[in-house]
Amino acid sequence: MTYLPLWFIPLFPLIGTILLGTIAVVSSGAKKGPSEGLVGTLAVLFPALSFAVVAILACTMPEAGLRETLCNWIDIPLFRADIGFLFDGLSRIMLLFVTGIGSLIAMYSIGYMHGDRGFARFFAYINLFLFSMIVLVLADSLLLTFLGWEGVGLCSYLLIGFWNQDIKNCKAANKAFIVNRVGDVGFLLGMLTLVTIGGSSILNYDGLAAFIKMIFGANMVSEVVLPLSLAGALIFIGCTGKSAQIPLLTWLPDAMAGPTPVSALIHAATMVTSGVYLLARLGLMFSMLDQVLLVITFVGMFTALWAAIAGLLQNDIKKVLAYSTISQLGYMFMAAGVCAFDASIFHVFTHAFFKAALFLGAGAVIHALAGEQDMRRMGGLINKTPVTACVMIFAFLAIVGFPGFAGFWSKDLILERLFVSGPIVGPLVYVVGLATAVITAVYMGRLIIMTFFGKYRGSKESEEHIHEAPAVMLFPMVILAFGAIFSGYLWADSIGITFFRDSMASVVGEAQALYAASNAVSHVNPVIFAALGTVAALGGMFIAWKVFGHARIIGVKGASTVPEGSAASWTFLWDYIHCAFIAGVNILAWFCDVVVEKVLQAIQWTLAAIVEILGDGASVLQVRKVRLQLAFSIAGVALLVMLVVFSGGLV
Amino acid sequence: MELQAMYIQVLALVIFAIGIIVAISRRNLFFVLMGVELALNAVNLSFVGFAKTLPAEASITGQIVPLFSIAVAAAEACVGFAMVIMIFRNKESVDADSYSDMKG
Amino acid sequence: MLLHLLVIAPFVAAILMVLNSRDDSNSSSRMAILMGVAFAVMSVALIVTGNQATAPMEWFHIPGTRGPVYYYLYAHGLGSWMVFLSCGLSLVALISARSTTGKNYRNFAIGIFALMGAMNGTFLAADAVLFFFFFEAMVIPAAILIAGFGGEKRITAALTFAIYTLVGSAPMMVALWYLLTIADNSLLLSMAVAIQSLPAEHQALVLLSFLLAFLVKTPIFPFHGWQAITYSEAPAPLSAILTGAMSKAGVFGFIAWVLPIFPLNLNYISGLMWLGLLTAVYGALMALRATDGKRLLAYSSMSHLGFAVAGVFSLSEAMLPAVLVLLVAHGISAGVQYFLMGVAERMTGTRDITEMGGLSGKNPVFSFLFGTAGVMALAVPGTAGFVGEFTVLLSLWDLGPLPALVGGFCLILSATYVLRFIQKVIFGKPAREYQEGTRTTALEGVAFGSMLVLLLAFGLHPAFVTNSLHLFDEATPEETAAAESLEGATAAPADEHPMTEDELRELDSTLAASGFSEEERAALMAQIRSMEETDSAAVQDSAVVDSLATDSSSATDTGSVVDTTVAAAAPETPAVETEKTEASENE
Amino acid sequence: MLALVYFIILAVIAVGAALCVLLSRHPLYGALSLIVSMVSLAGIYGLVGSPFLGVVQIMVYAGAIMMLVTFVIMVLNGAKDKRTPMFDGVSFFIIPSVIVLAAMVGFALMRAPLAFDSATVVGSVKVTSETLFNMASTGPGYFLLFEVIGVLLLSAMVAAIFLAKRHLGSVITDNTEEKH
Repeated sequence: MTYLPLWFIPLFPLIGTILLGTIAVVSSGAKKGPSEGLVGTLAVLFPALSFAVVAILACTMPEAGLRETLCNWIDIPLFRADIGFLFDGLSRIMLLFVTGIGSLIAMYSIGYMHGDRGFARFFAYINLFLFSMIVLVLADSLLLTFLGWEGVGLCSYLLIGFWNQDIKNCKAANKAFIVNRVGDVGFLLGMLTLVTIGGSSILNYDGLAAFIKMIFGANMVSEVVLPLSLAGALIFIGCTGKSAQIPLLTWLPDAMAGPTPVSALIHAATMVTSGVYLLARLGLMFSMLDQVLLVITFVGMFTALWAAIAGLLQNDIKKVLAYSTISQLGYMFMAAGVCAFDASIFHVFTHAFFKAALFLGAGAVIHALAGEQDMRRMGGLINKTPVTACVMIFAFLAIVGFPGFAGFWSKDLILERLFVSGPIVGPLVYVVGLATAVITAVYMGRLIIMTFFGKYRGSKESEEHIHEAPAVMLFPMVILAFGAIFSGYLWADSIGITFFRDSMASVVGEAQALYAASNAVSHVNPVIFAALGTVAALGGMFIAWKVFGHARIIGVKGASTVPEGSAASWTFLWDYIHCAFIAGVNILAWFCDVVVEKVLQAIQWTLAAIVEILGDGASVLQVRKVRLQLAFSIAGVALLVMLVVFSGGLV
Repeated sequence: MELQAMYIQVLALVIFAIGIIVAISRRNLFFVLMGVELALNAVNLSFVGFAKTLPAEASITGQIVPLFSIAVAAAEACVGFAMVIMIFRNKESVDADSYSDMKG
Repeated sequence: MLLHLLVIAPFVAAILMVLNSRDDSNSSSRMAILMGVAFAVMSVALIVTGNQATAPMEWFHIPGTRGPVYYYLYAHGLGSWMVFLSCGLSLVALISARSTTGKNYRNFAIGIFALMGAMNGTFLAADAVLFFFFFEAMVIPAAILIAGFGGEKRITAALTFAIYTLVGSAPMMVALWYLLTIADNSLLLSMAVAIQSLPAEHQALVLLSFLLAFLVKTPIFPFHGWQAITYSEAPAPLSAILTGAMSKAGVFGFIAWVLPIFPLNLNYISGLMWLGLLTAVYGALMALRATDGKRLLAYSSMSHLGFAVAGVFSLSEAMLPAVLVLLVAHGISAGVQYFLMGVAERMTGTRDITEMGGLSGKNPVFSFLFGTAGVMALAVPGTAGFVGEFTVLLSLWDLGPLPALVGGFCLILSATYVLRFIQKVIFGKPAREYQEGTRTTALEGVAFGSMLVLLLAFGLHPAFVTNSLHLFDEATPEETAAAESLEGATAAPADEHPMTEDELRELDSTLAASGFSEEERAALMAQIRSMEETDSAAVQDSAVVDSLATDSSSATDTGSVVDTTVAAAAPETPAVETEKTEASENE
Repeated sequence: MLALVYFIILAVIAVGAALCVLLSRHPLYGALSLIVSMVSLAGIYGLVGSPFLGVVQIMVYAGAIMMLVTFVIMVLNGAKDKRTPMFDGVSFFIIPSVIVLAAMVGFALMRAPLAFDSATVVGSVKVTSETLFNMASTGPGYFLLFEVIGVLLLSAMVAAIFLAKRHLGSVITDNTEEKH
């Protein structure tokens, strides 16, 4: 049976990028932008085509996955890498929602970006992003994944700084890229470590799996576990950068400076989950690195808790969602930390739907309020924008884990896996996870209450203009809302549906079996976890209702959406830590510039000055009196002759 | 005691030294030129003196070359004094040190 | 023929440019660009046709030396690519300078052609004296161009540049002459043989003299005093050539002259490697603080070249292709950044990036190019810079994690300063009102765009670059020379004594330095010792090479076996190239 | 023996006259002393066997050249330069160095083996003219040189006239000077 070639998938967004980019560059000089209809059609068409290809492949894919090597990439002594694609259970799921949600968000953006001067440019970036993301997910080797990895980082940079007239956006973009770069260097060095361990073939996922299996076969685990741990830790640094985990989490809240669809697509649904994807992809390797796994678990735990608390303190609607994203990513990492890769990818999957829906809803709200992002100036919007409100409430129910909604299934699955993972760490992490779930419900409840309930707190004039978003925006939202409700039923453990797990089993099953073999797992009835999760969600919602439902929300003093008072330091503690590093580098740079460089210049110019002075001194001898010169030359000759004669040279 | 070839050379050396001293240490332009003439004479003398130490055919050259050198000296004196006249007209001075227009 | 054309014809072109009218810059620019295109095409042809050499011609005889100096050109992968950089960047410079130099275009073109000829000569010379001749000759047209077309402090810049680099290479001249008095001729192999006969202190002295010249030219950390002022004061098209092609002469010298000639011990190698890394970090830190755009680019260029030098002295097997790709990538990307900076300077009338800004709104095409160039300088995967930096990091990792970590730190810093640069120049709001100068012309845009496309192409298929590297696989210039039987025994060592025990030990240590394992070394030693019995030097030479080749292939086999059987930290497959050179050094 | 006596007498006169040149204040005295010195040198030429050269020395040097010198000195009356010191700092520096140099050269000269050759040719008119003009036996070298010297003298004369005339103050030359 022949399949569609895999390279069709990234090809379409690439064509889209080139076409739209050309349109953007060509039309940039013109007074009026290019036709939005044409650009919009193109922008949605290519991701949709790509989605179609993925869908066809997903249905026809054989169990073992499809592999395709396009061509050679790097071929030098010591190192060889090919450009090749791998389509299996894991990349199928990822690609389905990347291209699917990507297409939906592109469609939404047509409405959102309406009238913007950089319309074509925006969609070129979006297509480039989709291309990179597809390459990231579809790649069959770490190196090609890294291409997509940096590619999505780059697109994130471009899109955060999309409105580049405002220097604040540029700074946020720079921050995102640089923080990501730190992670990327970790990734890079991790790859190098791997190459040192097993040659360049190990970078290929299949090669790596073969390598690990061979280690087990040859019973040499203890010999390579140390370098492998180093490699794993370094790659994990890369994951923390991309997925905004402690310590590299600071860029994501700032990244909300970009257009809202971007936040939905990149900073909630797809790009930030690539860290989780990578962990799952390298599951077999990580499953044998206990220390690294422990680190991952704890990083995920702390991030989840931290970001949830930080989310409580935000006033900017998008920042709440950003912290919520970080927190949810923490869940995914916790799951990955106990080798529950299928659960963690399942949460990625459901999260993509409800978080995208939340962001698009927030975008619709912001759109309706003409750019207002401060929740303290919202309120009562449920009457004015009912569809948006409904979408967001469904998504809210999904994220807090209300029974029956998507988040319920995936989050409970993660919590269950956490609990059963080990004797001490497991319950501890479980408790923190449950507490985080409560807090999640509280801050999400706060967001919904402040936005849609109560009375409108903005100015009177602005109230007039509040309008429901156009259909082109609502349509994707509604679809995503459906996803937020029903996507969980792909793996509803409590009612016995395990479709998702089965489809993932071919990729991560082995790793999880390996882990399970070394960590005794006691079986607990999943219904208990479901019940506890439900209690947590309901409890959180109740608290939110109690605290924020009736509280008078203090009117806004300034235009700033920054949290007030000590909340700022609490939220941005990691920013301060980063600033310390930056200050260190700056001091180093200052030292180089002001001290070392000056000293070097001083030495250089001193030498030059000495030479010049010597030259000047010599030019004193260059007298103007011809007679004196002659006298000197004769005296010189006399001296020379004396020298020769008295040294006995002539005789 | 016979006349030795060396004596002539020593005499030439002495006169040459005096000529150089005159040419350089005196500041009057005329003395400068005269010093040069003196030195030239000494060289001629040296030529002849050496020529006399050589056998027949070879010795002729040493006596021909001074002829030419005398002729060249004549030319030099001719031009040199013309220049002295010219410079003197401009500067009203025969002090060699006062001619320092070409700064170097 | 191609080689002669590439070296001689630029000078002829420079003379032809004199025929042009001084006032009509249009006609002279047309002629110059046409000739530039011809040279670029020739350089591409050079890369395509691969290794080649001209017939050596006796040029002159230096008093005191034993052999004559040859006019002898030789193209290998590395040199050909450098020639490509020099010709390509010159062409773009000729295009770009049209809008800035105005009526003086003719003189500018004359200088550029002379510079190009000298650079080509440097990269193609197979004779040390010829190399040195061109190496020095490069400075003169460059200095004249700076003095004639530079910024406000152009005279200081030109003088600093000329004096610094000429003084830097003065010791090399003396050392070269000294070497020539003991070597049979000034070709690579005989010099390598000659250096073996020197006592260790003299070797070190000669080596340091050579190193100084290249360290200054590259430039490496304590010797970079000329760089920033030169690059910032020079006209932007010239800066692009200087950084894109001329500064490569330093790294090229390390690879093509220092490494083959000198038996380096570990102290030098690691010292130079760390010096390179220090330069990389230092340049990046300086670039972080620079406010003058061209100065920023100068430091960034210094950082990249430091990285390249570190890569060279990692002496890993992957070093040569890695460094080559890095150099080509840096040549193109730094070049295009300088050109674009020149355009920015032209448009805003200042070099100070804090006074620019907002160009993305004013001139989107320029900003697109500028942003893309910046991103490519960041070594984003898919661009040539990534392939270069990744493979160089790979080489550094061979020496241990610490050098690679420092390299990684550089990558982060480079992201920081490039993003700062992009932000200050094209984003935000204009920092001040200014009279807008000439925008990017269509021809310029196409030229810059094609450079960017090249970067992408090399990034996605670096085999374009790496495949041309058969530097040591095919006949080295000396072997060619010997084949053409110059003077019978010129290339062969003067007295062919069997290897002494000391030399064997030395060879052993050099092999150890280049990453051979115990058993491999022992086997190699045994082979060489057995070959000492057969006395014929020629037989010995070929046998060594053959045995090394077979040995390395068997080592590759063991390497792959190791791959599959997971013996911890497999020994790297031995470097065939370095091995051969070292073997020939130790003959 | 007699030759030595004559030589000593002539040498003393020559050196004495040369010293007079050095020490005389007025150029005219210097010129006259120079003539004396030249004449005595001509005597030495005759003494060692080059009478023709001696005669030429008297005719050309002591006669023509020194005639020119005295003429010029007397034309430029201001040459009697009172302000210019005879010797200055430079002079006292130069005299020892020249003396030292001469001493060194003399020292070296003394060690050279020199002796008159008995078979040497007397530089008579006949010998000289044959050498100069008989191209059949000596080749064209001397003759060519002779002709060239003639041209040189002619051109020197023209140059001298031109130089001396140029500054007689003609209006035309002034104008041409301003042009440049």
